[in-house]
Amino acid sequence: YYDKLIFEISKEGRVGYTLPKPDFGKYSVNDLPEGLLRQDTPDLPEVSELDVVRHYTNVSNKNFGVETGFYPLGSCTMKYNPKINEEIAALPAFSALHPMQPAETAQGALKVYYELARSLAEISGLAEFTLNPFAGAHGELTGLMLMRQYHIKRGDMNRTRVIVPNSAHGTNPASAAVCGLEIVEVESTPEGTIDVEKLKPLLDETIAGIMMTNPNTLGIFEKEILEIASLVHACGGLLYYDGANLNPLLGVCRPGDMGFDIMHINLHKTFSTPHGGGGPGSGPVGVAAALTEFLPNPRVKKVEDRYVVETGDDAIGSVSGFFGNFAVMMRAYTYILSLGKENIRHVGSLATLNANYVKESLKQDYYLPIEGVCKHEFVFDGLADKSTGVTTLDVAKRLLDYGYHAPTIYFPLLFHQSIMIEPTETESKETLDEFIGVMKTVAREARENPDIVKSAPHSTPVRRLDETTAAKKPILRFKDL
Amino acid sequence: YYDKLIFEISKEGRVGYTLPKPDFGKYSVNDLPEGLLRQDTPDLPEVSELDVVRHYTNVSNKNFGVETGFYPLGSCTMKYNPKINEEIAALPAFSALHPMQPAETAQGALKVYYELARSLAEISGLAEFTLNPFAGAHGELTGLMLMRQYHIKRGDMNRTRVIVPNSAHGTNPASAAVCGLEIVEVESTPEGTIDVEKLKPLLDETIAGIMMTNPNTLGIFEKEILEIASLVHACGGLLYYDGANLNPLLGVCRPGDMGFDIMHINLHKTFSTPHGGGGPGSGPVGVAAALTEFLPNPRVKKVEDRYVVETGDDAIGSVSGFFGNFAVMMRAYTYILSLGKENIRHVGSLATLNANYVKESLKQDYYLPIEGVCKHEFVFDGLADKSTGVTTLDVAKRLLDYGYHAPTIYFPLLFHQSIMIEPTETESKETLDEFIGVMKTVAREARENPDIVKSAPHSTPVRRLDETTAAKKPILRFKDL
Amino acid sequence: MFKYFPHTGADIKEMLGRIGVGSLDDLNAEIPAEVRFNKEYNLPVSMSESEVREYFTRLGNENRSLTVFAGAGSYDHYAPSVVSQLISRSEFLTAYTPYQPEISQGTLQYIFEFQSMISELTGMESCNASMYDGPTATAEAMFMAVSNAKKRNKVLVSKTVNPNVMRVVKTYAFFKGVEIAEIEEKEGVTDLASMKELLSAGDVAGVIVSSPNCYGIVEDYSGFSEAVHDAKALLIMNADPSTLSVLKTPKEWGADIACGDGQTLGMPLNFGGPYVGYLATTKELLRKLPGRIVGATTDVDGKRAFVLTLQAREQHIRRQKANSNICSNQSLMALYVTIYLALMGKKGLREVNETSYAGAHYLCDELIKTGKFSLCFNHPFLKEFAVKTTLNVDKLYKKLLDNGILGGIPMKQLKPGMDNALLFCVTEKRTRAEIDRLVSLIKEEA
Amino acid sequence: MFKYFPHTGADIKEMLGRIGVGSLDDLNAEIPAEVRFNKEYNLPVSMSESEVREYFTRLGNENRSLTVFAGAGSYDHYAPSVVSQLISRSEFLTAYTPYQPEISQGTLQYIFEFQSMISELTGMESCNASMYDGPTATAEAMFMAVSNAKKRNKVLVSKTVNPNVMRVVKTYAFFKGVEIAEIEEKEGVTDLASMKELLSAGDVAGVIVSSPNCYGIVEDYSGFSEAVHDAKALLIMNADPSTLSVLKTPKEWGADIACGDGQTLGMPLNFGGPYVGYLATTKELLRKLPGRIVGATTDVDGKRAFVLTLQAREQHIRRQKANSNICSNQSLMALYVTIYLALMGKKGLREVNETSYAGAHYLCDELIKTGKFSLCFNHPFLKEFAVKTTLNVDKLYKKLLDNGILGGIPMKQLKPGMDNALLFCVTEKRTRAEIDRLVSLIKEEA
Repeated sequence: YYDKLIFEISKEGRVGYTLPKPDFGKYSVNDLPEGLLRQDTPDLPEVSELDVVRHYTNVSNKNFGVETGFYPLGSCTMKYNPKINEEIAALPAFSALHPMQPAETAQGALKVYYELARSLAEISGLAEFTLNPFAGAHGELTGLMLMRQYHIKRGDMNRTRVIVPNSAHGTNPASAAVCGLEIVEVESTPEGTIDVEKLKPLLDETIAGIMMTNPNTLGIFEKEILEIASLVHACGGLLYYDGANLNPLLGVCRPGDMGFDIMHINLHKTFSTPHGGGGPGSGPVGVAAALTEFLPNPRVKKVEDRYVVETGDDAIGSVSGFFGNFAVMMRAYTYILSLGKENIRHVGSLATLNANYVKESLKQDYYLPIEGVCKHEFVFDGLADKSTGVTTLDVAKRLLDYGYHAPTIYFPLLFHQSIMIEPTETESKETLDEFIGVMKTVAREARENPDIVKSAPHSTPVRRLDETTAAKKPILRFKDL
Repeated sequence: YYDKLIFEISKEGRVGYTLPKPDFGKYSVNDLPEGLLRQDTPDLPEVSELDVVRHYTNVSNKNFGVETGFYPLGSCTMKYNPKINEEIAALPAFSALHPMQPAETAQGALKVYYELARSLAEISGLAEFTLNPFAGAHGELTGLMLMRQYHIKRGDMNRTRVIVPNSAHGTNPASAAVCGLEIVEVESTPEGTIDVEKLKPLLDETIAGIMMTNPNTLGIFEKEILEIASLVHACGGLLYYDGANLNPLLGVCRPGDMGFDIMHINLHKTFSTPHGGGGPGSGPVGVAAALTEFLPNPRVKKVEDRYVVETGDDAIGSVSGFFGNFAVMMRAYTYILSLGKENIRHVGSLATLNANYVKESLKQDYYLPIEGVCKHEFVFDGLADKSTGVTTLDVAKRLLDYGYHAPTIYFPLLFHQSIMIEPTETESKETLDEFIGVMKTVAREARENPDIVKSAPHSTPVRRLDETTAAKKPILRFKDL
Repeated sequence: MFKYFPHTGADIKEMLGRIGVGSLDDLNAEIPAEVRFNKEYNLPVSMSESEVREYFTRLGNENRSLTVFAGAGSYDHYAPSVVSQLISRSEFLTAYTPYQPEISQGTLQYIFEFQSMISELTGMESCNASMYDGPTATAEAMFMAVSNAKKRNKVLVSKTVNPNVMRVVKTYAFFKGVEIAEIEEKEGVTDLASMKELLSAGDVAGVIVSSPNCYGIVEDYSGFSEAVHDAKALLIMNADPSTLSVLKTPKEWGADIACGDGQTLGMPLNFGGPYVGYLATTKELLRKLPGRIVGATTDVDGKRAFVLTLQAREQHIRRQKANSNICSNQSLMALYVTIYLALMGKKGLREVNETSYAGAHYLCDELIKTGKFSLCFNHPFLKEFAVKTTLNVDKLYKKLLDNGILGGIPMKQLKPGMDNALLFCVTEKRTRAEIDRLVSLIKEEA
Repeated sequence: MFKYFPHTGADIKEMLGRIGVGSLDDLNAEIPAEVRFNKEYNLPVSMSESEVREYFTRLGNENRSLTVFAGAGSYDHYAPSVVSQLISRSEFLTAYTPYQPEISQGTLQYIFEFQSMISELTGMESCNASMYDGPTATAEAMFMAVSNAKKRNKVLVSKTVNPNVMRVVKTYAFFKGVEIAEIEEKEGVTDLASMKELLSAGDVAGVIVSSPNCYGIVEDYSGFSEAVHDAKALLIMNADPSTLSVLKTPKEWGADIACGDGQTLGMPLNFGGPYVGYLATTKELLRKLPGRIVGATTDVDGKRAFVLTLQAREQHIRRQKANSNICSNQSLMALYVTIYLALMGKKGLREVNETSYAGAHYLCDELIKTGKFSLCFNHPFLKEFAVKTTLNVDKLYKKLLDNGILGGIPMKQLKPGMDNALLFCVTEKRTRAEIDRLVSLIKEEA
């Protein structure tokens, strides 16, 4: 077990770099006024190149990734991240471009931006996209800004409340708050979908809109979406679609066709770009025709056969320094071109097939609170056998011992022991069968040998952590260790 | 522990590729005469791209490499393989070149070949190099062909015997045999170097030359090299230098200056290209001025400012389809340019420093048969304490448990329990100190708890193997499992 | 099937059987027919891998590779080969946010190292796991100040802050209801008197300044923190972290929050992204810090380990009152920074600045020697500087582009009205020969 | 110090102290002064990493990227992105020969898979861990035949074998004292009668033929193995392994040894290398097989595992009588083949041949339609074919090059005397548009 920090292998005088020798004569940074100069030297590591390479190789081996094994993490769409995407994104003809170089010297890159935006518009049934937002939550924030801007520009200043289902992703209310919106929760039916009757009384002239995802966080399709849309629109509000759950809809239906006005897409979910341990992602935002003038700056447009960069006066402003996470877009567009229209149409159904297969295979062993066909993911409420004292956390940790990443746990909050599973379409029946087998084994262990589950994991690089002390006495840097 | 073969995850109908759709109409390979077509279908795997990626990722994790940890493998010069080398070698401007494209369309590549050859000539003190041989052993064979050709072209047809020290690398006699030469062994002194007095009587008009490495396989510098050279030359023979041990000489001395006429260099040792689990390597061969006309075809020459490809009539012929392992040359030349003349000169001394440091630190615990300063490597003859029953093999296997690759064992054959250690110059004192510590621990275990050493390794992906059955009942393919 | 779909016909049949539906289509039976998408997508047909390569190679040929003398927020520093090769290890690349710390120590450890390194550079005690980019990190810093101030929600921003940062800050502020007031600049630097006047109203939560500023000037912020703190506001400094190996740190200037973009720590230009924001603060403000934070702890066996910590802050427990909705970081780019700083170390990062400084000052002197250029403002700079010229700026810019050179950037693109100025940047990658060529091209116009 | 040398001044001092010498120089005290190299190497000074990149980028610009219609031993097949990215995992890339099987199961397992796949393609039971390239693998096959025959040391090689292979075989043969005789060709194929006549002397150890041959022709080897075996010789077939998913295998033709180059299994052109040779044979000849061989076994716990086996063959125990000095393989390139074949599978490799076949025949027909071309020999071909033309071959070749197209190769480069012929190759990567452009350029000359 490799347990060193890079600082712990540092030694004075060692170097890991080469730099060009300056060739400019007399200049020295010490000619700057003394008062502008740093007084001490930052304590950065001093290591050789091999030290660095071996260190981070060994550090990487303490991680689990999609290429290590199955990652059934609900709501995260951990599908395969194709290698060709990486190759294309690394092309120096794109990666060496300066964001301020004139459009006429970056036509290839601007075309990628433009064509990807057009492709997303086609897939989502919306009019136009900005690719500038950096992540899903950032897309949400941008989308809500667009929602507010729409009302503001119409002089409809009192619409500062946004409806969010109580099953919503945690970021939804946070995004609304950051955008200066007040949250109104709408309750779910016992089937987990929005209760239309409870929605109706909430709809008034203070409502900016509603944030939804469909299928919702339980993996259930909101069948009454058209009625919801017409109700919200009738009251003057807009519909925001949280694209975190877009994957099952590919080839099946389009948010725009359901009446959604604004949506974000997580390129790192539906469009196969890697999650990178938490980022960089990319959260393009699409809007219906009535909102296109509000999209953030800069924007990429096509004028005849050329691509240009524009700014719009009615734009919400800017949400990013430049064009967003461009290299992530390169990957997503590679994915779309690789699949093409004839394969993209299968993504949704196959993701749904995999989810239902796992659900049906495990519902004797784990408690399924909502019956019926799910979409790309579903939720168990812990073990079916409630007598064992084994919690969802225990099950999750035990799965690590068997070489799986754990599903999402304790979300959605609707159930106490939520286990949310999303297999994605890139996993084979064999992988699912093995996972199902292990889930059943864990359920049996919970009955027969609960201690081994409760004290799991046993074979991971480290075991359960003391999170309380970490939060009580935070140590956030090497110096404080 | 991942134990599947790719064939074991195959399933009929699954695919892992995309290919362009043909657009040529009526043609089908089945139009070939029936008698030319294969009757069955080869049983290749049918797997998805993710299957492939996950499979080989998991397979890779059963391996140990230089970037995993310390690799003190004597005679193999397992130095750091710089990342920039890989980046440069992958440049499409080089990797997409067809070997038969005209020289005027491949000037950049030919320049790399030419400049690398010139650099090697400078470093070795010889006149000219061919880079065509694919590996060290291949270079040896090529070098011996050059030796024979030299005599043949002089009409000196009886020189068919070559002298090899009894401490030589195993390939030396094999290469000689394949080149149609008869081997004459010359004995070593107790200090492990060639016994000049025993050499003298062997030198007659049947001698084509002598194959040596200096420092020799014990890491000892052959101090009498100038006398040996003059004796061999006086009898009409040539001196062949086995470049496997070139590393300690960088910045210290040059084979050409010692009187060697022919040598090979292992680019994957001295010049930092990766070993790749056994290849591809590269084994350039250099010669003194009198032998340049015999170098194999094709040859790369500079004519004014242009690079041309030539063939020579007196050449030994061809030892490769094209220019050898060109992509390996790209790496080696990157290494030379990165170091530059001011750093290359330190390689040898630092490699020697590391070897002597380990040797001096361990000679109480392991039996050092030859005292004194070594060069880049040295040999222990097993544990100092001969009473434990713990063999060199046991020590080697126990090191695996501690996260090290084992040293070379049971070579050279001069000692019964040889442990041959070569740290290389890219390892830090800390790494050496940790290794020294573990070697001492193993020596202590051998005394105090020999069984744990004798039954090692314990923590590796698999443990000691049944090699006897493997050889007796060979199973060489999946079908025979 | 397709290479990314492992389903054989037999698989699908068997799986549908277990589910108890007849066809793939039946899996979507509950979706109203009115919203079913029954058409073909208007998208290209599938390209095989070699066609994809061909396509992007062709597109790449429509971009021009330029020698970069431009900065303005994106800097052409050296990006080591080691970094890109290590971050492509799938254990880093294809992992999710480290929710399961037992199998995510790789990610957690490097974030801990990242936080430590940013702390060293900024002088701050507390640093988070990274932000999207410099501009959004600055906007988040603004929210921290407002949250800290409770009732006051005005934030001052110096006019010398990079306009790209300014735009994002203003956008965020507008929707959250934060009031922005701009501090005047005087001769290219923030006007202390203007700031003091704005502060005097007593309604200011925070003040944002930058180092180096949008002209490349290394401003002297003496007296700033005292004035800001006297007004019970926080000082936020957007600083280029690469320069902090030589320049006075935000901590030394008395800032409460340091933020900025880590792109200068060896990241490719990437046409603007991904980059990485950083956000660091004092011990006191730790619990105001948004985003992910990694802390050290131990496991049940007492082994040192790392974990996401301080998650119980407002965006989680009081999410409807959240000051930030950020729920991921720019993790892989933080790894980029970490490996870069490990390689460069104490000595290398200083050398980067030494060489950039020398190159920039050499270029500046050569330009001035032509007699057609002068510095816009007479203040010290490091690697970037703005010059006025008597030459036609547009023609010059175009001429350099035609010769494969990007920059200086016409200053009017950043600061409308500055029609006769160019912003040049010289990093350690620019050679003497490249600079001399630039100068000689300019001389042709002079 | 330098980035690849971790020695600090303090380290060196301390280490010298333990060794008991005063200076680094003293470590070389035993080396005679006459041979000490006390000068500076006549080499360039150290380039920093960004200078190295710059240098090779500039050199790369002196190469021309061409659309490849050339084969002749190197084929421009599709090389999947997965392969190059997986082989760059350092656990594969930086490992040595798997001498310590307990920590080398990665290498050993993929070689076992490689052997299994080559066995499937060739039909042979025994395959080694790979050779340097196709030509040297063929030379090693020749030595196997001679060794097997004991006293006879003549080997016949068909004149239709690729001259690059022929040259290496002859070089190896000359120095080892093996006599080579060439079998005449007749209308582009090996003349059975000529072979029989040469065999009749009773002194032949082996016969080497190829498929497809140097003109791209798929020869009909009916009757060959019978004749060769009647003469107690071995039949060696150099076969392009990519074609073996559709063409009759060496085993089906009755060959005793199959050999060739694996470059066609998705390897980049690499300016000629590294490629990978393969060598496979019957069960009976297994112990004559040179090079590394991996076999399956179990460990002490009964786990399945793989190991280098049959090492106790002549080059180890009777090394002075060795028939081969090969002591490594082309391991990483064998991994390349293995991953390629895993991706392509049963169906993909056939598709490669279907598409190449269609493209090649389409091109051939279009050329013939111009009225200026005809096939050199009227025999079936797969992806490569030789045509005679009434046009000026050199001018045509040059014109195509000027238009970014390589090939067809002037046949005289391979077969002196064939002045008016070109050898074209079409792989699955060549599009209809590319072929049509080639044809239209040629039509301009016609």
